[in-house]
Amino acid sequence: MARLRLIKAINEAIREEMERDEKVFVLGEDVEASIFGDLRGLFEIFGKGRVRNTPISENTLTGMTVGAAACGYRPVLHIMFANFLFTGMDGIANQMAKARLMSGGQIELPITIIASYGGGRANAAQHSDTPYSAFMNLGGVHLVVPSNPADAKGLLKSAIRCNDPVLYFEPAGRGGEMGDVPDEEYLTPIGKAAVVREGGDLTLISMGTTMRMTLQAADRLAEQGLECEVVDVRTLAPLDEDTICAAAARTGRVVIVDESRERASAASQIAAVIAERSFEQLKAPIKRVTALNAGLPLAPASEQYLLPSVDKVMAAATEISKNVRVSE
Amino acid sequence: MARLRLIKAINEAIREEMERDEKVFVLGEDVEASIFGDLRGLFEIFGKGRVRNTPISENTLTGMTVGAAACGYRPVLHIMFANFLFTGMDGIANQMAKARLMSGGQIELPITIIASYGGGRANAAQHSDTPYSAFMNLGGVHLVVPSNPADAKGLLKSAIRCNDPVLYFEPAGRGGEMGDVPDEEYLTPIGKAAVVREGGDLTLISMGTTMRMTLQAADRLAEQGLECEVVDVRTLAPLDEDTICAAAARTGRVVIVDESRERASAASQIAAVIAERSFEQLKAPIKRVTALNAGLPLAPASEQYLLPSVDKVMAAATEISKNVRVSE
Amino acid sequence: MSKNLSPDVSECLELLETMHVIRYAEEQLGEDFAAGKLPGGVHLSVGQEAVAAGICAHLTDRDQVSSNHRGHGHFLAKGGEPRHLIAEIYGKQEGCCRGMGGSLHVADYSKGIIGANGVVGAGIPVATGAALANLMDDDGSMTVVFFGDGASNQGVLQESMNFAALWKLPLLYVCENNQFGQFSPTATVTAGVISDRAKAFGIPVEVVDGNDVRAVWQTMARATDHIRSGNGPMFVEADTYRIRNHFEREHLIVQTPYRSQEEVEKMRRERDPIKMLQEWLKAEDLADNETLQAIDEQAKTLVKEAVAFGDAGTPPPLDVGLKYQFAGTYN
Amino acid sequence: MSKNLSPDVSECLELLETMHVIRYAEEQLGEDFAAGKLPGGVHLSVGQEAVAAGICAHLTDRDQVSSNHRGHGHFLAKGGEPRHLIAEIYGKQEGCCRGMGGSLHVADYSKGIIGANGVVGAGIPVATGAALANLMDDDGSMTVVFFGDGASNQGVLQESMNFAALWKLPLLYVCENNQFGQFSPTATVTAGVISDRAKAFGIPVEVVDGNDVRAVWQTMARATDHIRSGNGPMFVEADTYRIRNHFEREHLIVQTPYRSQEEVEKMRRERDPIKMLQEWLKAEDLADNETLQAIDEQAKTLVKEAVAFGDAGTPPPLDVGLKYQFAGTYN
Ligand SMILES: Cc1ncc(C[n+]2csc(CCOP(=O)(O)OP(=O)(O)O)c2C)c(N)n1
Ligand SMILES: Cc1ncc(C[n+]2csc(CCOP(=O)(O)OP(=O)(O)O)c2C)c(N)n1
Ligand SMILES: [Mg+2]
Ligand SMILES: [Mg+2]
Repeated sequence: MARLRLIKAINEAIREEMERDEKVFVLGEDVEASIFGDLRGLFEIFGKGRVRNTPISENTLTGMTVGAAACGYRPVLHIMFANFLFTGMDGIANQMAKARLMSGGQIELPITIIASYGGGRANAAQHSDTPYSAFMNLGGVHLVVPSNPADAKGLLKSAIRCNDPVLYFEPAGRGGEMGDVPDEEYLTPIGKAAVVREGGDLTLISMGTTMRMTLQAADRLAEQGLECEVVDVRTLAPLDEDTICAAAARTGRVVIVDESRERASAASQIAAVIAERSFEQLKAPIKRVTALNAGLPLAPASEQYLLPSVDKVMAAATEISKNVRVSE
Repeated sequence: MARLRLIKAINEAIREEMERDEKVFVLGEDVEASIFGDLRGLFEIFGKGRVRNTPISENTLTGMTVGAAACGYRPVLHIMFANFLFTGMDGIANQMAKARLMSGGQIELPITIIASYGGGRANAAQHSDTPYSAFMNLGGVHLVVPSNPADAKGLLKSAIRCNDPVLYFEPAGRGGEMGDVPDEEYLTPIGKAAVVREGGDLTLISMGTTMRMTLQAADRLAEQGLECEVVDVRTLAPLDEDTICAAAARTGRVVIVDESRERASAASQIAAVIAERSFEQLKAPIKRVTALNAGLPLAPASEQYLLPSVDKVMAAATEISKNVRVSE
Repeated sequence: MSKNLSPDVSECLELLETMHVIRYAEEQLGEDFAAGKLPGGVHLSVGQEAVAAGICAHLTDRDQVSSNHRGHGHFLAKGGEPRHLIAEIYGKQEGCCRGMGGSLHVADYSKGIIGANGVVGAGIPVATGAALANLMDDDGSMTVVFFGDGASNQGVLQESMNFAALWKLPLLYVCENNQFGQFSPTATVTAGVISDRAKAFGIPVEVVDGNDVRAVWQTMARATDHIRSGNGPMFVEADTYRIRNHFEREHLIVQTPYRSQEEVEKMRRERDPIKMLQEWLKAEDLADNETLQAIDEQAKTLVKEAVAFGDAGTPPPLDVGLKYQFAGTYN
Repeated sequence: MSKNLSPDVSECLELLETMHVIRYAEEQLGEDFAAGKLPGGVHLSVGQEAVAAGICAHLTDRDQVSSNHRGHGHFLAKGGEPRHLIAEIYGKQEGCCRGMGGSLHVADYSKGIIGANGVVGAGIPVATGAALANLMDDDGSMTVVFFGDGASNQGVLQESMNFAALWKLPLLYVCENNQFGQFSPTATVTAGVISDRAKAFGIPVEVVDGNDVRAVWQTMARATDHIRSGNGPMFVEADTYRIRNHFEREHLIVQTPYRSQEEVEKMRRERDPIKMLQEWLKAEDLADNETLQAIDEQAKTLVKEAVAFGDAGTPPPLDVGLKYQFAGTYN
């Protein structure tokens, strides 16, 4: 196993898939220079024809992927910041999420969109959204959210091979994080969550940027005698309800940690599924630790105040553990 | 009390607010002709200056409202079908939802966007979405969804007077529905749900287009001896958690009915809130009856298959009632 | 210039038949709508058939056409089967899109018909991507995007033209300027001359009488020549007129007329592209009444058969939405 | 033409001071960034000061300016307080936006500065709405929107120009063509001449040397005259050059240079708008070294005070995001 930075894992995934299938090509603004480093070197290897530097035109870019995919190509669109998905929203919500259905299944739409998301770095409100939740409701796009280099690579390779549109949410500012990445070829399946820690007292469920604080909280809770099972959701659409509900049922106490704003969030979705499918096993209210319902300010402490944190995860976990003890 | 069609109630709300405040103006594509009838006659009364027929340019339209509002006006943008909100998404998600926060509260943004939503009329996937759930997660816009003429009028008047952006979701194809509308001036508050039926066995929660089937289901369930409390949520953001949770707690059995697709839906949000705040009172799994996770086909029966229905509400209600009886 | 500058007689007769088929199919759909037979609505292109026919006459199945909400004519002219169109609009599983899309979304990808579109302007980015595929395929194929004067005000047009000009995409923009966007006369919502917008990008422009199918054909002969030779995009503004209502529900909605009945009648009388071609053929002694009658009958029969096919079709199974939404496969 | 065609000496000296203030403020911010002092990033407009200064010299607080990610210069030239700018970028509650927006979102609505914008092109629709407000106010006020060559490829430009031309909006488009959009040389991503795009809408165009502040001033004199007289929009393409990096983090990102260091040095040496004005004033004997020095010092002092103000500022309370998100009031 190699130790790789997350950004490098992404880079390898794209390179390998471009080598494997000549129909794969990359497009986007400044993909030559690669502002996040995830595309570094691809232009030099694959050239202008397969790494296409584009004008700043998100509406056309998202729609273009539909036309190119319907004609047999496998576009990988790098949109930079996830907020710019909104700038190109029609192509996503009204076109790629619906074109196959509306055609009665005539076409495949092997489209990957890479978007960097998340706050906590004083990028202000237009460069810090965690918008995947809004895209979960579109129905016609898959969403993956890796939290570590191995999944970052494996999920991206799956996304590129998937014959349906996949939005790939890259945790912003975490590109430098290191992790073990298998040397041999592998795919991380779309639609499968992973249990990344076992523990019988409490189930913590998270994804992407908030996995780190979730695992930190689990460590600290263990020191306090609370053993947490931790689930990395990895794919938000389709959602691996079986793994999630089984993990919830095993402990009966659930905290969901999600960097989205609270309302109609991934966390809310997961809570709703558990409240429906694992109700009998629940021993305490389902807690969600999310961003509060507002845009993110520049000022770092004010920004942090709105975001999930280890302390907030700890507080939520402690609260429902107490709660259970009292009633037992 | 007058009996008015829903479309006429909307029309009266706009007319009254335009008469009340000369800063209110209407803009949008074919607002002169008024494709849904909700704006009928306004052009004749208020003229070109205040009823502004525009080119087909949703991206600019949504962004324009921010500029006009920041300069003291109160734009009412009619976007026709709610799917076109996606076409003009940047102005909503990145601008109006954030401009006040980013300015440190310097400005008010009294913007109203009217959008007709919902399926069931063979309009195919691009004209039938129920997309309010995706907008709930934006954090910076209020969302109202009236289900009857009285609320249609009262909520729209509140929306126009509100100094924050409000998306007003008009139930598509229900314009002809009649209802009592008070003769005197009134406002329906933004952020307040309404308990529209009392009953101790089960709580049904819904909004907008699905209220009718929810009430029908309540009638039929009553015939079977199950008395339902019914809540019309009316505002999705901010969500009236107190009223919702109180209603949920009174019966301990909850079915949420929502025309959104299932994933990260309004229904999921409501379920999550109840699972957190009213957990101790719950007697059964929280059921959600929503659209399934796909676009809507043209073929009417196939379309209907994906949508909520009275039968689905009945089935969900019956299931959790059984469930409780068995375990009691 | 490798192409003939004018369609020969047999080409003219083919154009005529195409226009007839479109006309009969759409008039039928108009009747069907009035009779409450259609599940959804329809936007008919009656009066605009020459644009679809003249442009698509130069395309093969390897070329793509991206269309808009008024897309039946483009579908038929590009080789879509009338019976698949009618069955689709009837919401039957025998339709081109298995009853999933309906009028707003007719498509037959096997014939390069990559979809009508319900979002005004949205076919333009899709076409841009298809043209990029053509470019990468490097096989002389090309893409045509049809859109209206109203759609020209969507910013994606500018964005796309920039792409096409920069990358020399084999993409033809065809703006069907039918004088109205819904109920707004074009001049009230559209500044300047639409095709001038292309000039700023260095894209060659032709303005053509869109009701004169031979003129459209000729323009397209030049355009395909230009585009297939690797010279990049072209822009055609076809001046035409929508004879029927914006959509078949219009009479229920519009209270104050936005155009005069006289104007419509005059256009119907004097500028009907089918009549114009018939009269020219007769005036030039290239076809007699009998020939013209036979073509007319042939088209009528084809549409009748299509309607019978549609009528005999079956509604799709209930759960197909979930089935068609995703391919669910990996490469 | 009611305005003088050229700025007089005192106006020139004001322009000079404005440019100095922008330059000193931004150089300071560049140093601050390098020193790790800034919470977020900054895009500096060093080399482009003449555009902001020359344009905004003709505006009052009743006029609006809508800006982009490179907006410090526009903020300062339009009358925003240097100390409010610096405090904002330092993330302090004494900033113009109480530390909520930062560099990408500097705004002072009381002065008609309706916001920098982090979404490329998004200031254009906002400005269109502001210009509509100007039109409805009917008081001779106008709006200016600053955007880059890169932003010109966003479709909202075309959409907005159509609105502005149709409704005769008092709106000035100022495209600062600084030869690059991020790391892409303009010609590689932008077809044709940007300002030609306005011509298709019948919008009058001027192309100006954006480093010659007097030329910009003169152009703006004509533009305000045209616009304030109710003649509708104008489009100015200002040819300029970004001397510093795209943003201050660039050196950590870009591995293959997208422009030569010589080119940058040459521009710095020969086309610095501040030097150009200083030299002209001296050559014309309109100002001596002492005067110029005094203005320079004054600007430097102003910026120093602003920095001290920013340094002395306090971080906003933790929960202000929730507080500022909504007004929570009704009319
Ligand atoms: C994004 C979007 N906005 C608005 C509409 C509603 N709409 C449908 S057709 C139409 C007019 C289109 O005019 P034009 O492009 O000239 O085509 P025509 O109908 O004249 O063929 C409008 C506004 C839509 N379908 N999509
Ligand atoms: C919608 C959107 N897409 C991409 C970006 C990333 N981005 C920031 S600045 C920039 C280049 C803008 O170029 P230009 O308009 O010429 O302005 P300049 O930076 O040269 O002043 C890009 C692509 C963005 N902020 N917003
Ligand atoms: Mg038209
Ligand atoms: Mg630039």
